[in-house]
Amino acid sequence: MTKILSSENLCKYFGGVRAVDQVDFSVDKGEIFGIIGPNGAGKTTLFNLLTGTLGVTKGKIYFKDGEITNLPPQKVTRLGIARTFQNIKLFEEMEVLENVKIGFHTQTKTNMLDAVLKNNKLKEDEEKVHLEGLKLLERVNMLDKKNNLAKNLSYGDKRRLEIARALAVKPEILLVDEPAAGMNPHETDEVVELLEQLNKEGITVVIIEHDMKVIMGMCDEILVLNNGVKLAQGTAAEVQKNPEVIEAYLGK
Amino acid sequence: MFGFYLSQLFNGITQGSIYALMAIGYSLIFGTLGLVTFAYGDIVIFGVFVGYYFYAVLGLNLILAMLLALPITFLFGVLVEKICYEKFRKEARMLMLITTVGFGIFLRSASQIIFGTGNKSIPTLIEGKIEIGNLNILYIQLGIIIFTLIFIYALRYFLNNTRTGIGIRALSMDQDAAKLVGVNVDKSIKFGHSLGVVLGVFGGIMLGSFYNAISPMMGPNLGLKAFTAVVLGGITSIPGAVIGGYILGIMENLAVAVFSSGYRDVVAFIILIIVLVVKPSGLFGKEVKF
Amino acid sequence: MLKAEDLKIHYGHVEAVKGISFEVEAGEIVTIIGSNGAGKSSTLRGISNIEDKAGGKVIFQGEDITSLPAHEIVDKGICHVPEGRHIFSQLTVEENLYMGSYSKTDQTKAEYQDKLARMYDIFPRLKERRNQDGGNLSGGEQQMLAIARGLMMDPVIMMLDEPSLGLAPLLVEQIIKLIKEINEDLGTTILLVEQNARKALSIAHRGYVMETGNIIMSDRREKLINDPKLAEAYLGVG
Amino acid sequence: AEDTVKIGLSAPITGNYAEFGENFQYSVEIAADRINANGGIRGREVEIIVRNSEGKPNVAASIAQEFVQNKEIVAEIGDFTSTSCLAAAPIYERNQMVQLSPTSSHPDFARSGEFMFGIVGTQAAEGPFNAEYIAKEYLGIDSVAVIYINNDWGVSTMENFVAAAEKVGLEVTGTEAFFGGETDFSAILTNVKQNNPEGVYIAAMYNEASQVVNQIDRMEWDVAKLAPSSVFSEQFLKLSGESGEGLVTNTFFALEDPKEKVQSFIAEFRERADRNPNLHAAVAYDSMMLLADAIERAGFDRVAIRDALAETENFEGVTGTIEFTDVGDVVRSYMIMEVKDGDWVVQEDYR
Amino acid sequence: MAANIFEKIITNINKNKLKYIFLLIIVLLILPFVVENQYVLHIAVLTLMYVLLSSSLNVIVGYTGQYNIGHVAFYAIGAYTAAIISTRFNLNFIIVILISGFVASLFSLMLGIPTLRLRGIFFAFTTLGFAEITRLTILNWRSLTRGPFGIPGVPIPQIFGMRLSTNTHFYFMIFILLFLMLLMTYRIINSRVGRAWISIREDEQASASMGVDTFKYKIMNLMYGTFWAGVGGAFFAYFAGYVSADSFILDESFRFFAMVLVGGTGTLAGPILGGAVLTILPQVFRSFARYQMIIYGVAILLIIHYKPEGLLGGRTFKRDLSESEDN
Ligand SMILES: Nc1ncnc2c1ncn2[C@@H]1O[C@H](COP(=O)(O)OP(=O)(O)OP(=O)(O)O)[C@@H](O)[C@H]1O
Ligand SMILES: Nc1ncnc2c1ncn2[C@@H]1O[C@H](COP(=O)(O)OP(=O)(O)OP(=O)(O)O)[C@@H](O)[C@H]1O
Ligand SMILES: [Mg+2]
Ligand SMILES: [Mg+2]
Repeated sequence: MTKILSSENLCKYFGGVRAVDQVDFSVDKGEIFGIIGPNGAGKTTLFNLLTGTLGVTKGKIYFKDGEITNLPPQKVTRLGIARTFQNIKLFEEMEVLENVKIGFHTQTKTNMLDAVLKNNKLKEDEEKVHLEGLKLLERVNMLDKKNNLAKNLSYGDKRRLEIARALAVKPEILLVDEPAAGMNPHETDEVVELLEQLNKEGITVVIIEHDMKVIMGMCDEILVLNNGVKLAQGTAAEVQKNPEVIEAYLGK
Repeated sequence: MFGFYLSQLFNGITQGSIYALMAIGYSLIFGTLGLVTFAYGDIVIFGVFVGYYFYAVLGLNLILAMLLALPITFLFGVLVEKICYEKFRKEARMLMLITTVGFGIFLRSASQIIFGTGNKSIPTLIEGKIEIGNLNILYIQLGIIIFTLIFIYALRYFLNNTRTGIGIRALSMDQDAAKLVGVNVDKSIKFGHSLGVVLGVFGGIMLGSFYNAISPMMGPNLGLKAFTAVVLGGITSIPGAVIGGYILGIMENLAVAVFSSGYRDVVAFIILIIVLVVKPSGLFGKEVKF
Repeated sequence: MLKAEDLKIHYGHVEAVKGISFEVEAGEIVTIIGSNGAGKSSTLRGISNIEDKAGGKVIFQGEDITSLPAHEIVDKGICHVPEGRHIFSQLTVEENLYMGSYSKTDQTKAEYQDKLARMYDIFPRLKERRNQDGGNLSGGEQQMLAIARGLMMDPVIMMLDEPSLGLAPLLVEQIIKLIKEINEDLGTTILLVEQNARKALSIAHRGYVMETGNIIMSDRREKLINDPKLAEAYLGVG
Repeated sequence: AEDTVKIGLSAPITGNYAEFGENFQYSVEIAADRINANGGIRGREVEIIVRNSEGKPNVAASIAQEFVQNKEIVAEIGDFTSTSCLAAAPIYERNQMVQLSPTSSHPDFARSGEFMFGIVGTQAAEGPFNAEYIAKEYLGIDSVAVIYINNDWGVSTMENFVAAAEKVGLEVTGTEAFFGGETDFSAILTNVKQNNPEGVYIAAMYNEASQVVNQIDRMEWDVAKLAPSSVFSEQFLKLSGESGEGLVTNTFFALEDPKEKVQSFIAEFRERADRNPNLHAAVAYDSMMLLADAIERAGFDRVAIRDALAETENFEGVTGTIEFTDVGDVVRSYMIMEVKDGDWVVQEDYR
Repeated sequence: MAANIFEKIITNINKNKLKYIFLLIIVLLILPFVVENQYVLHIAVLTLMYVLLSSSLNVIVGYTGQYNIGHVAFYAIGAYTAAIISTRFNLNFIIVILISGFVASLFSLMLGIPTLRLRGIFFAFTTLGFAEITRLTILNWRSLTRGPFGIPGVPIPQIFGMRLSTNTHFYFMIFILLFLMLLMTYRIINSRVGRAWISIREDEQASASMGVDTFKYKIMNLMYGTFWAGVGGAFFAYFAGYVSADSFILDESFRFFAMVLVGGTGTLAGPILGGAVLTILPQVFRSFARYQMIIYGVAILLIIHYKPEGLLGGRTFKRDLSESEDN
């Protein structure tokens, strides 16, 4: 297995709050990697650091062979890292299909002049984006809603659309933040299925989730954070047995 | 030469203290309540004219007339809130920009018709001065500074320590949540807004009395200056707004002293932009989501 | 104690709640379950009147509160902990808790301090963060704060909208237990909306099931838990 | 109605210059009523079409377009500011209709076309008068600072005064500009005072000029104050109170003027506006009368009106005798006025 | 009642969009030949010019959510550039108009680089300040701009030896410019670039996460919008033959903003209607003289009260301009 994403002594402080404190971890290519921890442990903050949404206080982040510490989000995305947000962030006033099309931004080249001239480059790009966009919507079972405004979707659909949009980036690694939050068991199963399917197709998945059924059922490896500090990293079985993890997070 | 700069500095402080006084009410309405307003100057001047009307037309005692204007402008503030904001509380703030611009145009023109088009003179409320060395300090100037200080502390106390005040702060962050803990959102917004208006009118009266002149057309410029002071100091901070006012006054006057009088406002706005670029939340403000 | 009759809520052309009726008896824990977009949150928002109702009536302790303004409904002792937390982001944790007692005008300082201490007992995490702005808390911390803020009101009835959303497992247990305790120890009536139906039913006395704006089922908890259709759609296996 | 003569009036009825526009409207209407009472022009009643230019040049241009399009309108009076007049000028010129501005004193205005006329006298004439006769001779000062409003009128007033001052050996110690609507003049006064001039020339309308003298007074600065005719108004006295004492200006219209036509105009104006007319009001009145005179001679053709207007000889208005120069300006003769005991008092007559 | 009819008309228009657009273009093309009243034509020219200006603002405010309330600055820069160049050099007016657009665009780049990372209302403050700085600089820099005197004598534009001096000529000039602008904007909006702009409006953080270089696209957007403001200004300079700073006060900026909001943001049609309504309305009310501005103010308030999303608006502004935080 080769490392795809890793950090070294990663820290993020907000004034006195050490949201992420000296975290070392690494994700192997092709696995499903879970991140758990009590509320406020620093999981979302970690995602924000990895994707360039927040600048790091200290430490380094590596993606494949290069360092990506403090790269701006759009560059990180270009390298092949896509994410979803804990608080769903869709382009609310845009149609579902348009939301997905934006995901193809990095893979198309049309510039303003092309658009004005309506040349072949524009036509090719638009055609490609349209077709592939529809394909992605089909994958997440949302083809029938392609012309709805994103804001009018139900919660579960919004989550699915966010994943579809992230997939449009053609990521090597996908970071999802609590994809099953607010879903009923039935809907949760659908999301799990989708993520597992993606993983089979070769996308590395990093998932934050509080639903232990989801985490324990599908993760190859789990990182446990507590108060910004790494508590443990290991397989589901290892983590579940770890007394510190039980004490801090799992209970019983 | 030194004396020259000293007196320009003093001019700046004088003018700054007026900006500062005007900025307090603006800061309450705009910074704390989050109500965008570009009619503030017009509303303030309207309020001062109400006082002027009592004094000059109805012949009341000057101080009485001005005091009488305050409760009336409080009620007027309620009306303004109803017209410009009530329906748009859940809408984008940019709509308020247009409603207040529209209302400002309306009020300014109406004032010209009601009160006449020309400048009007208001006598000084408190006559007299003290001399310190070469400097003459008028009582009215001292009054302005003292009231500014009183208002900062009173308003701070109000917002941090009284029930209504904390309610106003809370509703400015999340109106639904405020309702759900029992804040009468409608009344609180109206109250806060009117309080801001009254503070502004009070400032306007001091200003009119200091310069001995008011005109319906003074509104926009006045509003723009109060606005600049508030943004400069940081929209969330009331003391910041006051300091912003002083900085603005001093910078403008030094600009006149050092460059030329034509560049007075240019300098003010350049400083505004620089401050925003370097510290978007203003000199003393907290980072807010606006 | 709380009764809704033919409640309707519309958003433009969307009919989110299509005329539902239900009631909650004093001392009960009643849960409303249903999939996303069923209209559960809208129902609660309609009761506390932060959303305009298109029709229907709400009766509380025999009094018609249908069109009372939201803050007066709070005064009556109805507390609504909304979905999505709605923390006052630039107030500190402690100020947020103070806001919870906003409607308690007749309460003494000592009583207030007492209650505050109790909240910090229940949620030690909040005590650690007491001077931090609410907006900078993590999702779960905010959820705790929202519940604690509601409890500060000493409500007669507490309407909780998905209180377990985004919480760590340990906390979900805690909160479910807490709700039961509030109900049993303080006698607070509870109306609980939950996505986590199994957990909700484990403490509820009765439940309603909503689907696309209608109540499609209502029964005592034992019956609901054992209903096969329900189990498949909402409870999940295991 | 069909049988009226229509005259367009373009004036700032709202906005910053509203009080001046209002004066225009009062005066022109008084003049029209008077003409109509005397049987109109060539038997037709005069009708004034008022349009609000808001003090904006682009709006003045639109109004010009409306007026020239309306075939019943034979000539236009207005606008107030030189910029508005200049913006409208090409349209009037192209469509061959007279634009008679009561107040544009910019030397370029009347030159900008055959159909452009200004009757207030240009700064090219007033500047030298103020420098030579008011400053040097009447006040007997050798140095002066200039405070001027930074608009077209203010700058041209300042420039013409400064140029004339240099010629007559009056030292200009400094010039300071301010923008319209300013209330605080302490900074520029402090600047100006630093060079110790003997006098201050205040190139401003009466609103700001009264503020300036107030603040000079507050600084306890004993300096000679002089200003162009724009300050000559009752408003100035009201707004400046005691601090206006001793300010000197010129005018070619005086309330004391015993002539019957002047007194009856003043009486009528007082009746309608509840105040005394100022210089701007008086020139607006004369503008209407001048046009009536020209139309009486020429008939209702726009071009003929222009020619008749240009040929006007020895027209006796309330502001003195009016005759146009080749370019369409009027050369004025001035009186010196000073504020004494809270009133405007004529000191010397250069008529 | 009237409201109802209006709604019906709007839905009808939305249904048969293409037909109506075509119809509108035909009507606009025929207009100058049937209308003989020069005043009406003059107002028609102004209306199209304001539509161009408000549409150019809409690109910035409506599509990318950048609250530029100092748009008048770029209009002024365009107008002055055209006036200065055309009175000093003998250049074809088309070139002058292009240059003016680019100069305005360049200034927006200068303003944008330091200020674009500011969010929502804070960006708005800086544009407001910039508008005032621009106006005051024009007034102060007398050697270049003639200060408060303005620049008269902007030459009459010529093409193929023909002098374009009548209202009809100017009508077609602005019609072509507007047509080009709307066509280009339509195409851009429906391309990758436009999508990126809109995504920034909707959620800047999410947009960056999709790989959009938000800073670059915001700059591009600002430059594109201000280019057309500059073009509008240059047109104005030729049309009026005279520019002066009095035409470029802050009120004018608010007027553009009102046009966009009254019509409906983020749609092509909205600012067209808004621009037309708010240009024609004051002309209609001009004969009310002193009551004119009162009516104007009330009209704006009424429209916004009646339809907060704008007459043709479908989408509404976000309540908070930068509510997007990460957790
Ligand atoms: N901008 C900020 N300023 C100050 N503190 C912050 C900020 N953002 C996050 N924090 C703090 O950092 C800690 C970690 O927050 P984070 O959102 O990463 O938690 P989390 O593990 O995702 O929790 P949850 O499971 O509840 O989503 C929290 O205690 C939070 O209060
Ligand atoms: N402000 C709004 N505007 C338009 N439609 C809305 C609005 N709020 C809710 N809706 C719609 O009303 C319906 C009911 O929504 P509601 O939030 O009440 O559902 P819910 O049962 O609480 O779902 P969830 O479990 O996802 O919270 C949904 O279809 C939703 O899309
Ligand atoms: Mg999180
Ligand atoms: Mg819900």
